Amino acid sequence: MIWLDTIAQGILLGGLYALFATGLSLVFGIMRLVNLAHGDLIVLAAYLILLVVTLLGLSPWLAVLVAAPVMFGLGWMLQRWVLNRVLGPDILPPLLVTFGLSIALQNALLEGFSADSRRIPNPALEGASVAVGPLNLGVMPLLTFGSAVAVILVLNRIIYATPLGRAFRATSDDPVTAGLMGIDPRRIFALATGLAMVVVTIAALYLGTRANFDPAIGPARLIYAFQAVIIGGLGSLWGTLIGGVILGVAQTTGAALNPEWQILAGHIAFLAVLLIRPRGLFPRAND
Amino acid sequence: MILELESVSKSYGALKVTDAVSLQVPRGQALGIIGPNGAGKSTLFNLITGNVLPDAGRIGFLGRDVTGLPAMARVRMGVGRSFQIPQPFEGLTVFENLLTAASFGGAGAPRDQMAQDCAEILRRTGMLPRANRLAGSLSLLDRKRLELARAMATAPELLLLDEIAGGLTEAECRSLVDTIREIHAGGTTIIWIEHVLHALNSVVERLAVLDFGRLIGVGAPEEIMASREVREIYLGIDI
Amino acid sequence: MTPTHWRMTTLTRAGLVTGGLALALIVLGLVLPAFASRKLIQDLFYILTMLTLAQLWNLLAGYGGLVSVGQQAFVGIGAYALFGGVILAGMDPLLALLLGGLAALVLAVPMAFFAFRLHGAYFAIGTWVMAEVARLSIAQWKALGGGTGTSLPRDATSGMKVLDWIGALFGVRAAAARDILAYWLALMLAVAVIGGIYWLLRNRLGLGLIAVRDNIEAARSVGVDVRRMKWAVFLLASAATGVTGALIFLQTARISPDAAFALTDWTAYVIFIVVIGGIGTIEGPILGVLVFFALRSLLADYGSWYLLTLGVIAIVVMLFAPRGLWGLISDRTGVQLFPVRRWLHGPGVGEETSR
Amino acid sequence: QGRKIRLGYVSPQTGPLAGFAESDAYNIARFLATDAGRNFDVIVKDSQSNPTRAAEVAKDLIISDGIDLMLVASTPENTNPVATTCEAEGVPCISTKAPWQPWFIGQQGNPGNPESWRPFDFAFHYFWGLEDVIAVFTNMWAQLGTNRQVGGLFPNDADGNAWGDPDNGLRPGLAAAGFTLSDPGRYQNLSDDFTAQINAFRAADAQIVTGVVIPPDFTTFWNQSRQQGFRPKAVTVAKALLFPQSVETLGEAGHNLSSEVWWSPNHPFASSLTGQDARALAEDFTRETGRPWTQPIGFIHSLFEIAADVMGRVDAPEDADKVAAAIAATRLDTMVGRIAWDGAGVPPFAAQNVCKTPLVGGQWRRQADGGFDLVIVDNQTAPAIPAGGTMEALA
Amino acid sequence: MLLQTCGLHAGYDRFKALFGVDIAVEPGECVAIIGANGAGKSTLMRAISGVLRSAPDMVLHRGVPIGHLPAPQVMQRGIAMVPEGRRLFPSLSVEENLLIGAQMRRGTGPWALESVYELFPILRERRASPGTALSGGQQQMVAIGRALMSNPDLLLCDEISLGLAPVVIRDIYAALPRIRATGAAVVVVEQDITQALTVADRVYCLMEGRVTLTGRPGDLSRAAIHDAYFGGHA
Ligand SMILES: Nc1ncnc2c1ncn2[C@@H]1O[C@H](COP(=O)(O)OP(=O)(O)OP(=O)(O)O)[C@@H](O)[C@H]1O
Ligand SMILES: Nc1ncnc2c1ncn2[C@@H]1O[C@H](COP(=O)(O)OP(=O)(O)OP(=O)(O)O)[C@@H](O)[C@H]1O
Ligand SMILES: [Mg+2]
Ligand SMILES: [Mg+2]
Repeated sequence: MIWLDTIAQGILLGGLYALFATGLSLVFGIMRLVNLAHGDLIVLAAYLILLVVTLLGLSPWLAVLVAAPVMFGLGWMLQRWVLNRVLGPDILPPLLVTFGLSIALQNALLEGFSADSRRIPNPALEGASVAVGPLNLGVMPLLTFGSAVAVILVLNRIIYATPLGRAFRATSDDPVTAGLMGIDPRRIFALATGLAMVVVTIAALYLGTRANFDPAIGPARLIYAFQAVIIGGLGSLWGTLIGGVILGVAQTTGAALNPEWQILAGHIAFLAVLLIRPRGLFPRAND
Repeated sequence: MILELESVSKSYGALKVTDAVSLQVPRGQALGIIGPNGAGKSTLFNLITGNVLPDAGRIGFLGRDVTGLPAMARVRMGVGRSFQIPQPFEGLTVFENLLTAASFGGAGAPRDQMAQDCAEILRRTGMLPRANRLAGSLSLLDRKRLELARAMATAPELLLLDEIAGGLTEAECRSLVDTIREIHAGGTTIIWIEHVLHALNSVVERLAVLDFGRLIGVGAPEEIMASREVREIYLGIDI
Repeated sequence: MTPTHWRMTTLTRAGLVTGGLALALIVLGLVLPAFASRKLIQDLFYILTMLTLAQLWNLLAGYGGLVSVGQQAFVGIGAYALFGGVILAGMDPLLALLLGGLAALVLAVPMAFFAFRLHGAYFAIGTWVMAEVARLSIAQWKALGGGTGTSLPRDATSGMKVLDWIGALFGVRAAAARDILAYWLALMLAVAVIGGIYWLLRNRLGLGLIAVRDNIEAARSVGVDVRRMKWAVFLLASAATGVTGALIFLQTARISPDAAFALTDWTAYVIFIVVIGGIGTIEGPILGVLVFFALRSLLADYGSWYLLTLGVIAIVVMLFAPRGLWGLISDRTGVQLFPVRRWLHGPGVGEETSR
Repeated sequence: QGRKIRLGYVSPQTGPLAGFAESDAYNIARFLATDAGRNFDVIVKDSQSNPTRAAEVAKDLIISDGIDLMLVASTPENTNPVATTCEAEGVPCISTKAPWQPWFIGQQGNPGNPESWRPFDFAFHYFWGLEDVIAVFTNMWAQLGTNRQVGGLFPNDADGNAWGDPDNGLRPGLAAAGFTLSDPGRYQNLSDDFTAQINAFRAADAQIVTGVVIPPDFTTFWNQSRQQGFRPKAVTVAKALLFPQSVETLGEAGHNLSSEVWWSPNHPFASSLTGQDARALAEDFTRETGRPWTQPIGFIHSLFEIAADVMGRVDAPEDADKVAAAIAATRLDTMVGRIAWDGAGVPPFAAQNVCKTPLVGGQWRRQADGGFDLVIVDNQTAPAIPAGGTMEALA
Repeated sequence: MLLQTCGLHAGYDRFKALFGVDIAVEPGECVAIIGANGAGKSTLMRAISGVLRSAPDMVLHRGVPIGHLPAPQVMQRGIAMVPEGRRLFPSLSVEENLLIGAQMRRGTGPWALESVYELFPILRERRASPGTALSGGQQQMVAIGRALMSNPDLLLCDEISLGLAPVVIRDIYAALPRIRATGAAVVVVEQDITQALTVADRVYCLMEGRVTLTGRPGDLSRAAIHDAYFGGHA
């Protein structure tokens, strides 16, 4: 019973990690960009939602609708004006730029919002739960997991069934040849980052309602996101979800043995997967 | 026999690039390989050097089975090669390119001797005037010469040359032929892939023809050139 | 036979000047404590240790193509080995520095075994996660305070004989004598690491590293053992990083897993230094550490604005000078302070050169 | 003499601990404006909530600014590196706002081995200790009818290790008071899931939860508890429930959570510097900054009271030994109570360096406007501090 | 004049591959570029198609300078390329590979999915398989079809016979007249001189990054070609 609960909670936690990771997976998969600022962008989005909630008095769910387009624009500009210029076979320039962005963002948020820990208020649902058999599952964690699935469904539909998605995949395969097809890789990349930022906004909603956040909390989330992406395999969004679930379950089972091993267990699961499959569980055939 | 291939095969996906090739090269021989574009000539070289591992078959060098041996080990055993598309170390000078080859793939001479040997190779290949130029700034022709020179710097027993005469002027071609003859006269076994047949034929003692990964003929150059098959394949490129 | 009339040289005039200057600087550095303020000694300690870390990371990433984001693992393990040696085994702190290097080396073996299966971004993230695993594991080591960390007992560090000698030599108190000792060690370490890297680069290994960096396929075809090269570089850099980490925390005298395994302090800032200065050169990290330190001194009191500026500078430099500041300078002037080129001289050698 | 006395002050102005330093600027400005304050320069350095940086800036203050006395506050992550540095450098240091065990024991080479513990010559600390928090917590819980089963949340950091230590932490004290502690083990800060702890507490039938938890982790824990149907009667944790801002983020779910109280506007103390009482200080702070009062205000204020008092009693501020002796001889009534390093209530090994301040228990009560009020519900440990109500069980 | 290069220089980083190349293509014409390995043929194609940038007026399309334009804009002006080595998108199916050629096209024209399938019927059968699962010849058909989907007025074909069996090459070249019939001009890069001379209206021979010979196939002697190809004088 305790084990069942542990695993169920681990899976739900995996949904949260998958949500953190999906935007990263999109960007990493399409342009091989290691975005060290991803965690901080999630925090930025959380503040944005909080701002909308407190200023406009909207519910958090509606606030996402306001924040998402703003984040899309931010992502678009970031890619267009900054990241596109450093993309290339060498991973270092984007690494350094996004690291710079990460500390700049953290400290800008600190200046703007102080170090107080904040929370997106969501009184109606935060303590709610439903009984599933012998288990009590929180409504918010269930919604988180459901949103992760929904986001991935929608993204997969975009990627595999629309001209935009075709352009994403083609550009990811071979940006030079995509250029010969009249596709401007820089534009495609900017759109992809914008889209990733929309996902980031959704992730931020769940981050901000689940626990407190402050400007410094981003990097701790980044490593889980990367792990989920890599466990799943580059370019596979379902893989990312499974990666998140593996991480989540590893953490809750590790913690059930001893809380000291909670985070360690997640890392070790990650290393174990990589040891057996250096390219993740569901890698793309051609990489 | 310095080199023995026993039904060596290699495919890329559905494309069979090397199809059960068996070939024996006696020590000291100069062998030419011809064949149309994409026949699998360069791939055959990659198999011999170990840059590509075969799907099936066996490769023997100096009496040892080297089938699974990595490229760098074979270089040290004495397999030197030039690349069809020149692959210089662009961040190093011409001289340093040779020095790298000599110190990693060479006979392990002391440092000063190594410099002498490299300089001598540069002289013989006509690259001495460019010794201190960055390889990345060379013209195509000089890159090809550098390929030859760098391969020689590994002090090979078996030298594999991949289309090094393409695009040379007649005079340059003649001096290249002289250089290769000289290397050959020094006792080095040579396998040379070339489309410039008159140059090739003025050096090699034996000619092999590849088509669609298969070895369709091996023999004396005159014999091969006279065969109908070859004429058919080469229909178009005048000799 | 071939007459031996060609010569190979590696030194240029700039190189000779640097050599002389470096020698003078080292001597100056050694006698500096006689007249410098403690503040300066302490700043120099920081600069020298960061420079050492930067040079080592540059060796890994700039020459070996191994973009590690897990160097904090070696700093941390080296530091913890020192604390363990001193506190639990009663070792002499100076000896324990070497233990730090050894511990890092021991950690580096499994880490390399694992990480070398990964490439590019995966390698970077893999090393990061392994460093996290090291941090979390050390945080379980209760004898050294677990997640709390611990302090070096005062008698352990002030009991060193050399300190009395230094104290007497310069007429300073024990605390200042400790600073001087640490500074000398940092100076020696920095000189040894820079000298060692320079020596490596001027040797066979240097040619091999550049060959691998330029064209891995061709490197294999001239006999370069790419794998062994990477192992050598990784193990060397790890061990030296471990010693540096031990030295840093010997000086701080207080350790905790979060401090010793800090991604930002020991890897992110180091990457910043190398890349801002110019990766793949010895000069780059030197320039980079000076810029970094200047920024830190100028802005550190402005709190978050300092870090904000640092972040923005990282972005701007990458956008407008992707080869770093030293790249800008050497492109303009062609100066190389640490020449590694091997020039051929002799009859028939063309005078034409190119940068 | 003509020169001003130089005080160094290291605090986490930025980073996750910045909440503790919120009133620094206010307090320092007020201090410098007093008559005594005119004799002082205060040099403030930001540790960026980073222990390594804290040690660095401490050293910097000592070496380049030539300070006469070091002041430091706010969690062991900040106080310990600074105190260690001062001790090594032979510079007097007064520290506060960290329970004395993580401060004192946490600075020992081998915290696990009491034989090896040594007192400090220059580092002095005043705050309460775990024995006080145990007394306060158990007194509060005793007001409720419970089965006396307590679940403990202790992270693997300086505070968590000290509180969770099986020999020197909460466990023996709770046992002595008739409570049983179930401690699943140290977790890492910023964990995203507390199912293991919740299940362990449930298995032990814990009706009380205690611990020393950072705010984000407490929110996660508390939400998950409610979602998973775990409903303790009392939740009394330190750190997370310190600041009204962090309790406000819990909304409705923050009502009746309880915590230790080391300072409040109701404390019957007054400043030796300004004569203000606690309420006046808190109100002045709110007027000046527009922010609600927080517990650190009184303690930061008291640091400068003590500094002024100590330095007023030495004739040679640059003589570290004399200053250390003056600190040891302090007998002063301050904004946080009487400060005297006389060993009262402190075990012998720490008597020389630690002075204790009073501690009571409080409960957060949600107001009609959504704000929270900290009501003192137990003052048995310090009867001089008036209680404003009694402990209520969680709904 | 449909396309003209004027003293075109291009290269890679420090390495220069083209030195003042002048070629011209009239509307509807078929021009062949021949030359040895590494002569710079592919570099020329890349420079025209915008993959490599040059000075604006080094490349003129209908008299408009386009040397500075990036590939997507060049393509939208009506210049499509079949790159060397085919370069199909491995993540896309055959049909998607074709569709992506049309995604950014301007206006309409004779080419659409249907007409490409008519040109290469085998592709209709394989429409759902990933591009890389096809044989080399079929892949080449996809690459050509993909370029046609944008309805270009100039089609650049870089070594479409590379690595293909003679019978397959024949099939591919058989499509050429039908493409030209729609009015598009074609530039083919070929190493096979006979093939080049058969299909082209005019021939340029490149050596070492320079044009060494140009003319109509009928006017060129074997010896002249040989000289231009390999240099020197036989
Ligand atoms: N790494 C690879 N992956 C897939 N296919 C390859 C690879 N290398 C070569 N090929 C294919 O194998 C075939 C033979 O190539 P190879 O380079 O051996 O030919 P070649 O005879 O040297 O031709 P050329 O005269 O043009 O140099 C070609 O069709 C080529 O496309
Ligand atoms: N991406 C590149 N970077 C550097 N040099 C290159 C690059 N591509 C080609 N080159 C060089 O430019 C020169 C011309 O190459 P190009 O591909 O244009 O020749 P080509 O005539 O098409 O030859 P092939 O018949 O082999 O296709 C060659 O020396 C080649 O090595
Ligand atoms: Mg070839
Ligand atoms: Mg080509």
